[in-house]
Amino acid sequence: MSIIKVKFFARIREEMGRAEDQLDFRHGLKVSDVWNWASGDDEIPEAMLVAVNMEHVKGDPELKEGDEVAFFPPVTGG
Amino acid sequence: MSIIKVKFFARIREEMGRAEDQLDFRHGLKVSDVWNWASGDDEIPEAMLVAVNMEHVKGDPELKEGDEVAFFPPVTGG
Amino acid sequence: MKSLSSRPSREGEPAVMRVELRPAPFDAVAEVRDYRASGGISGKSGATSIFIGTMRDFNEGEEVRNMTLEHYPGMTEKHLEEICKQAENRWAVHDILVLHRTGDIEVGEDIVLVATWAAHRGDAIDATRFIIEDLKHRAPFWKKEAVSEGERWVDRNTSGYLSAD
Amino acid sequence: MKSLSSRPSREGEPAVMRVELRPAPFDAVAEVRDYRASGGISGKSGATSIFIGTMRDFNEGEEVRNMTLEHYPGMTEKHLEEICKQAENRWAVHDILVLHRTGDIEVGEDIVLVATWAAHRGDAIDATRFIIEDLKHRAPFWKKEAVSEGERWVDRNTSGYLSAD
Repeated sequence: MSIIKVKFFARIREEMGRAEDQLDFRHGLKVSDVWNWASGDDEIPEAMLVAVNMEHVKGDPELKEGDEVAFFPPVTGG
Repeated sequence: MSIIKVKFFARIREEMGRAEDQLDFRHGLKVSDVWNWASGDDEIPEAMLVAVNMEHVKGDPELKEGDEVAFFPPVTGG
Repeated sequence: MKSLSSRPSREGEPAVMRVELRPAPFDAVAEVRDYRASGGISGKSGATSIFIGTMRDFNEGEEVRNMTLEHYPGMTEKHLEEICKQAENRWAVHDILVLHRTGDIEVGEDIVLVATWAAHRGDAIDATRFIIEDLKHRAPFWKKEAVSEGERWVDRNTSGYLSAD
Repeated sequence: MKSLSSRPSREGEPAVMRVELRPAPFDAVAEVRDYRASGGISGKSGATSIFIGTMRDFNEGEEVRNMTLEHYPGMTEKHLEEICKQAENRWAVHDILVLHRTGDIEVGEDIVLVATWAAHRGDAIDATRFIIEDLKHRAPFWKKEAVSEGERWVDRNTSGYLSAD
């Protein structure tokens, strides 16, 4: 798979106007590049939570082919 | 009522061979006097719990007519 | 054996408290279910915290067949109600239910139920923990266990908080 | 949506863990009752600690009519199972049951159930508290409430431990 699958949840999903999307993978692609592609913003907002392949990530890791990246606000379960 | 009602529970009840008893009230009667009357011992064993009128007491308080005194071992409920 | 009382809780609304001694077996979970169904619990209680103590088949390394739980009629109920009042004064709980078994108890039977309801989980969880700890260490109950070589009085409760106990 | 697994607990005996997301209403107390009745709980579990979160009719000073709970299918289950494994590694629990509602929820409906079984009360109480705290702060769920002027996302969970929250 030469794509990256992107998911949005809750308030972010509404702001993005879609629950999921995908973009072509390229070598060196980082989480912040995906966010920029989705939102037009250079920086990921501080409160945003990011998961790669359903694991929380910190910072701005590089992605690999087939990764699933999710952006969502602070959680409020339970 | 010119008596003191005395109760024993659990191991103490078994050692005393009775669940309750009573003795005549006299002015100045203390918890330790009741224990001495019941057991023949001068001192109340350290681990013993004592209640007067269903309230835990510490030390060796004086009693008044009609009081109910209970002697029992450390509690093990729940 | 039953006590129902209403008084202002820390939130200024009436709180309900039920304390019962039970000489016969009871299913603690079914009791909570019935209590909820009886309508006492309103939409303001977002948090329920429950502790259930059940008779184990082992204690202090030995197989236990059954046991007898002795209590001090009058003082035991009074003491349990006092514990609940203290909890109600310290935490904003709406409702407290405490049931405690007495008499002959078989392995697997429930011994004690403590359930509290509150708006916030911290109040419910802390109140339940406070009640069960006080009950274990101060309420007048005495356990006598039947083990292979006969009967024995349980001398002290485990702290419940050491992995070794 | 269901996960059943066995692994050695700190006591060296197999522990059971069940985690489920529920798109439809459930009665948390009835679920615990059914779980106990299904025979999973043995004579070695002297302590049961349960927390139930129920939908309140008020949040942050406003009346709430109903709400929708969004989750991240796949990651949410994974996260809940991970919490339970951590609890099992830290405390000597025999059994863990976690149910969490998803979708549209009405006032009075149960949102979350955490139940743990252990030999000693400290392990059960601490494990249940750990799981509900982690679940509240880290599990991927998002609440949207319907209030009088429309809908609003809940931005953060209360700490649950301040009387003011």
